[in-house]
Amino acid sequence: MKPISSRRARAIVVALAAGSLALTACSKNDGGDSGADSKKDQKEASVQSKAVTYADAAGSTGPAAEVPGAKPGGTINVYQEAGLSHLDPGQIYVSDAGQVANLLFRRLTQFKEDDKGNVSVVGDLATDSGKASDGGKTWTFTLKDGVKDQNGNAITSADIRHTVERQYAKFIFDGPTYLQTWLSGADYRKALPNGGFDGKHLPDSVLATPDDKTVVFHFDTARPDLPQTLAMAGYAVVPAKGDTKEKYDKAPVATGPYKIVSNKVGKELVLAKNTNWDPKTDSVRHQYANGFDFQFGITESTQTKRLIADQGEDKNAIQLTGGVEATQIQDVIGNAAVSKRTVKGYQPYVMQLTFNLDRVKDLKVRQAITYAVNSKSLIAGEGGAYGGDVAPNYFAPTLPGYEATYDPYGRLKMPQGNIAKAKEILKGVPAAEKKVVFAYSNSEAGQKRKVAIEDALTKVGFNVVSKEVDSASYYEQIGKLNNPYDLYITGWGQDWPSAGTVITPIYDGTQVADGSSNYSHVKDPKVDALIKKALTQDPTAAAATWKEAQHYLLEKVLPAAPLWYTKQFQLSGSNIGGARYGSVSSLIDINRLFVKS
Amino acid sequence: MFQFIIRRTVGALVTLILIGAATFFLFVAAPSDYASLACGKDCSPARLEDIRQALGLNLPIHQQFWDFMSGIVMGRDFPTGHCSAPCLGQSFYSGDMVWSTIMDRFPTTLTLTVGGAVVFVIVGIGAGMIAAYRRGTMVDKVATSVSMVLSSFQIYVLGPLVLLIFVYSTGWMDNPAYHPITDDPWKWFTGLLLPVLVMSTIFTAQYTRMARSSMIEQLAEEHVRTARAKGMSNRYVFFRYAWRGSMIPIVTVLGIDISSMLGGAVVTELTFSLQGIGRLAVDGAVHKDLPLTMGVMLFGAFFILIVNILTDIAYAYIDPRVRLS
Amino acid sequence: MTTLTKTEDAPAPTGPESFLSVRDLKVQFSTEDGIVKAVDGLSFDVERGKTLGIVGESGSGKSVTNLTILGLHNPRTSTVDGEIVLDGKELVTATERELEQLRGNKMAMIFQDPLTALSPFYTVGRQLSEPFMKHRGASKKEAKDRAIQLLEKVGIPQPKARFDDYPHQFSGGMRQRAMIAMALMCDPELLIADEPTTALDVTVQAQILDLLKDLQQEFGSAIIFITHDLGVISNMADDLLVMYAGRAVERGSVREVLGAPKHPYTWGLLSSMPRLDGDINEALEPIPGSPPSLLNPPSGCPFHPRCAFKDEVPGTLCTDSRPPLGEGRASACHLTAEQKQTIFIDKIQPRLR
Amino acid sequence: MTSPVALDPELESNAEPVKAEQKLEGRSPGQLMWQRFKRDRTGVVCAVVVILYFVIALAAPLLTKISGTDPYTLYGQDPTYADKPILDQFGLPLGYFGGVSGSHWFGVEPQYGRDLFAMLVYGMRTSLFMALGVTVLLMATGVVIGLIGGYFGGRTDYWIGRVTDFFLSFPQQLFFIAFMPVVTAFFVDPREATPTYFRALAMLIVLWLLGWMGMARLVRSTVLSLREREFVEAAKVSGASPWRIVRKEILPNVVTPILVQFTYSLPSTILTIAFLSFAGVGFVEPTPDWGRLFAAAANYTEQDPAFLFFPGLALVIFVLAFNLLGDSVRDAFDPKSGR
Repeated sequence: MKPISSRRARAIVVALAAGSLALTACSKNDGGDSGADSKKDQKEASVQSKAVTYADAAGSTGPAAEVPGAKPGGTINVYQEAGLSHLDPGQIYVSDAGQVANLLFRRLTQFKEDDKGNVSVVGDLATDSGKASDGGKTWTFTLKDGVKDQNGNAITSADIRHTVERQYAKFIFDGPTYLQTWLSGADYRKALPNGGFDGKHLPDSVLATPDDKTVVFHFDTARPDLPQTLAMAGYAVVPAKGDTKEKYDKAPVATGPYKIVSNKVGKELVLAKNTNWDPKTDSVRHQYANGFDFQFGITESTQTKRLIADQGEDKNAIQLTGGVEATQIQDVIGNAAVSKRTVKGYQPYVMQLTFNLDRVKDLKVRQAITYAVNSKSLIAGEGGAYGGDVAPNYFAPTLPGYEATYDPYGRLKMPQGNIAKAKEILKGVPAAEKKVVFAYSNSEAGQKRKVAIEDALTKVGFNVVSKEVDSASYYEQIGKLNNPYDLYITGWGQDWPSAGTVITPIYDGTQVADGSSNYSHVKDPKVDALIKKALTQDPTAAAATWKEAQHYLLEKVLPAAPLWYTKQFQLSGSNIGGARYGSVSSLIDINRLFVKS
Repeated sequence: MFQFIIRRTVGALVTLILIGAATFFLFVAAPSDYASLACGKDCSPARLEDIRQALGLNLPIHQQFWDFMSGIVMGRDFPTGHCSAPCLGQSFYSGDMVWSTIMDRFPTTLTLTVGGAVVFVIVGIGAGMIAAYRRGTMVDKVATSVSMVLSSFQIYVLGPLVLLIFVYSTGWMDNPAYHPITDDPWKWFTGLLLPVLVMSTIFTAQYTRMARSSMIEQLAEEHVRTARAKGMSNRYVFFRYAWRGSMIPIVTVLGIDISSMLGGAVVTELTFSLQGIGRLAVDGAVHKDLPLTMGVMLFGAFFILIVNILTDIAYAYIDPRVRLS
Repeated sequence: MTTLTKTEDAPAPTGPESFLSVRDLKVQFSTEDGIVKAVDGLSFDVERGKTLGIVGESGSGKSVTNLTILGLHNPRTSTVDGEIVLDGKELVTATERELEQLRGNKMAMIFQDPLTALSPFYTVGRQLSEPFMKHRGASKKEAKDRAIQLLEKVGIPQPKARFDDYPHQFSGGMRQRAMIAMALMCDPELLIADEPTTALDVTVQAQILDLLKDLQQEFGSAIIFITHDLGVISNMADDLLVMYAGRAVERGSVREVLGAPKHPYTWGLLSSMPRLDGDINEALEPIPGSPPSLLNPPSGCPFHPRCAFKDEVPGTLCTDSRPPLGEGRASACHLTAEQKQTIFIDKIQPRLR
Repeated sequence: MTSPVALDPELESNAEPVKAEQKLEGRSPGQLMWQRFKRDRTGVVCAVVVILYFVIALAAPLLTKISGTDPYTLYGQDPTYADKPILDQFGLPLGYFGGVSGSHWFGVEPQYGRDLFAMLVYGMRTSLFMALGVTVLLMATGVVIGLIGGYFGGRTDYWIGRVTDFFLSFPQQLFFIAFMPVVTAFFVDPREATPTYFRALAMLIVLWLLGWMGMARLVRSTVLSLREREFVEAAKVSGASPWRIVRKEILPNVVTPILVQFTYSLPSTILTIAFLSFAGVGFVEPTPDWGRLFAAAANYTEQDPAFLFFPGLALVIFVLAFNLLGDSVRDAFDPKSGR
């Protein structure tokens, strides 16, 4: 008479529903060929690592060579996860703002890439890549005619002087400091505290503007890399009239092919054509699309899903600095139509396990660790073959002087680590030295790397103590001289294609200080001498010296165990034309894009 | 009633200031600050000092706190311009005024909250009421078991699934995004339809179960039987008498949920790549952006306190016996 | 005089139609522990303008009977059979819509506990006006006037002001008066009062009883008055029904039943009542034992476990068969009429003086 | 005439009803509840399922011995397993349904190739007992504060209300992220690894400190209305001390919402712990954590659904069993609600 207990009926219904949760994808994964073989990638990369040539006036005059099949019109959507922190060129150092700077700002010199990937420095505002005299200590640049900013005012040498001097003011703190330290020494701000706003200027012995068209730089020693340095976004021209100091970061004056229409930081940035930009004066940039619509806050996973689906608005979309999300790489490669719309190449970063030489004094311990480290599991964490490649030495494939086969520790042959060799080396080492404190960044990626490192080293007999470090201030913590750690993973990339921006900051003994990037605190007189010599030589000659320095460091000193080279793998919508991997920015080349239909 | 509101508002203000102080000193106690983060890799002490000086981080802590809190009431001057009355300072990372950033992101969160609340109140409580009204029948069984299954799902599983079905593989709907209602109400509605439905599905389950059990309790009350004895129809008794009594526990939980949603639904926003207040809180923490974090915290706390007061007033409105102590 | 008909066994002859007639009513509840027989074959009648008193310990099925008349029992967990005819309309088989028309209109009920019977969420005025507006289609204004008029009639001071007050602003007595006013809004022909005065002090109790009597005179409505207080029932009711374990055990006019009770249970009830003029240190004689479990009621006469005169009946008659209740003035007990009279006169009456 | 319904075996014979009745009425509320709960088959089944979960969690080491795997080895990357590849180039498991095979019953984790069965079983051990501990603490604090606030009212209720408001609007996310490094730096030597028990303790304190408010407000609103009821008045009149009234009169009536809230908050605490681990302040990577397993699998819904299926299904079943158990306990406890 009593109805069956309603709860029992309910439980059955519920159990059925839960059962249906079992997703049906039971297809067998037999690990088909991913199409990425590191041999082919390395050959491509070798193109990237040829020395940079300095072009003359011919290479610098516009207009840039037409991109085959290019059509004007349409708006390009750009997806990015984090908002841009700065738009004031003086404050730009990171790559995302750097890409936008290519569209908005011009500078004295600029990098130019041809279809075969050869990189040369050409004049942008300047007629050529600059004339060196007085043994490379003096550099002279003459400005092109007909170069105007978005409001139509001509760019003069006074604007160039203003651009350099404002870097000395207090409100510029986030940008590069190469030019300032070369001109006025380490604490350059004292030379011009108000950045030229109060009428006081740098003396002619440092920076001279004899007339409206010419600018002369004077240095205390030879600066062969100056043209490449001035090509950095940080040194883009800021016209004196439109400089609103702190407020400039929100609404800078554009000199490039595009100008800012609206800017909601962290949400949306809309660019439109800059009518005052004259293609004939620019040998690199194009102005095909009517405008760019940057949308921020879109996670990398959503970017990948949208671009794979390629629905509606996503057809005209590209990724700014985000890449294909690691877990979805197989979906992109597996689908021919989608993998056609990708660009890939090596990033300039080399990830290495840096030893704190003040604590890990025994070379044998360092060698054992270098042999034991399992690059294969580390790369798996970055998304497998498309996330990175095993690194045999300190030079990235994008760096002139890169040697693909130089592999003193047999990393290429045994990427998952040579346990036997490592154990053999460790035989005589006392137990106390086998205890190592490994610091790792407390982010999701950092935790993955910790598992791989801990697993590899414990197998060889090390007692690994892992300490998590707050991910936001990771580099500041390990940058302290007296940090309590023995090992930590660091990554360093070149600022421009010259070994000077790799060896000097990381291994120069004279620069060991709190917060300096010499994380291994290596102080080796031989290395310091080599560095000093190479800095004065011109690029092709310096290459040999840098090679000698790297070999000495890797074999004799071993301040760090090379782990892997990072790779960039980006996807764009089906309606985007002219997509090509830019080896200088190590991202999609934003200057050549157009909308197909 | 008026005296109650005054006393509670004063209490709320004091709590707000305490929350501000707690957030501020917690933030400062954290091992690193914005300067060390912004200083990046080659971070010489001089450069670190420049950044601190530029952002006023070198002032003593209590001075910084006083400047911030007084800024809320009197407004504040920054190098980039004056920041009018409800000024929550200038974000270190973006350089925008925190108040304008919050106001720019708030419509998204408001739409999600209001949209979600409308769905889970109507569907959730409605289903619960009907399940109680037709207790023991098939309707009751179906409603309860469906709510049971749904309540065990999580947004970051349901969200991607829904997106996969409706957006990516079929293209029926375009990517969820916020379009101001003033521009195009239809686009506003379809833009956020998916996130609202997913988020409210999980809440709906909770409210169905609660409404049902609370309604069943009320139906057993004596005064409900008296009402029926007066010849009132079952439906009338159900929605006039039993419904009111069952509202008190529901209002309590509704208050807590709504105020927390107004503080930003981080997981929903991340899953659907929406720019709401929740993401601001995450950005604030990740970028060590003190003014932004303070602004978002105070903004969220403000709603929690207001909603708590409203809940207590709702008690008095629903049940005349409850005198506002 | 009242013509009360038939015993529960014989089929009910259709005597002259009384206003309310209940025939062989059985109400059973299904609970985890088994079937509870709350009302086990009850029959009685009520005439217009008359008051029937129902007396019995708690758990004897008094309240359940009247809730069943109004159809307020929970249909899912309880089953009802038997017949209830109100003014010619059969109620047990009536549809919910029909019952809704009758409740509060033709028949109304006053509940026992004024504290929980009124809804705390609405003003007294509104709760009073609702039935009037529904059954009489009156407007808000008319309903308000009617309510105020009735509140005044039931003796609530400043009715116009109190109209908008909430139940918790009323005292216990006031709330009970409001309950009564609510029941009378539509001049019901049948009024069921379920222990209306139990929760009140004596002075207020008297006022309520007088009020009910006056209203009966004015509207000529039939009243069923449920109580366990014999004092109240003696001056209130015309006829009396004594219930025990879900059945009537004695029936008759008030004077007959209280004057010359014929059932041991009624004797027990009367002797356990304190006398105003009784000797202070003379102990009262409560009925031994406790009310029977309705889950499995005792066999035979349900009162036999507690009956002091069981041995006066030959053999095991009391424990085997259940004594039927005769016509009119009757009592369901196996004792012969003479035994009942002699026992009452020798043993019970002296104590009652 | 009416044969006694054969309820209990002893009542079989037509025994003296008076004695039988005595037996029926003698049961205390506790026995009544147990009697009613025993009869509710779904409730019993769910209770068994929940207990089974806790038993599996405890027997984790034993189970992994049988399956011959452990939650720490990276089978995919381990050189010693080079001959039997488990993952493809993209780090996704080979074979059917996420790499389910003889040696790996539930398949393997993408990118690392750790055995999913071992991780799930060990993960359950960490999560279940941690969540149980936290939830019991939350309930106790929430109930006590709710009772005090609700019963004594007036000034105490006002101040308790303000304290609850403060903690309700406290920036929990920020507190988690800031609290952990500060405490670790304070207690643990920078060169020593932070012991897992220390992390568990710190998390326990944090979750406890920031979790009790919901329960307190619910109990307070229930007690507010209970306080007006007559039986509390009667207890006061009979001279009972406030504590006795709270314990004996109010608490039994509040047990139902407490129980219901308990069955809801245990599963959600498991997921909060997972969130903490993601934020880097919970359990650190090698310690298996059920919630994090489930959350990490969410990224692979399309590529490797099996990775989500096993932990997800286990969590769904646990949540269902726990909720159904909550329902049964509530019905058994609450005499008025009936079926």
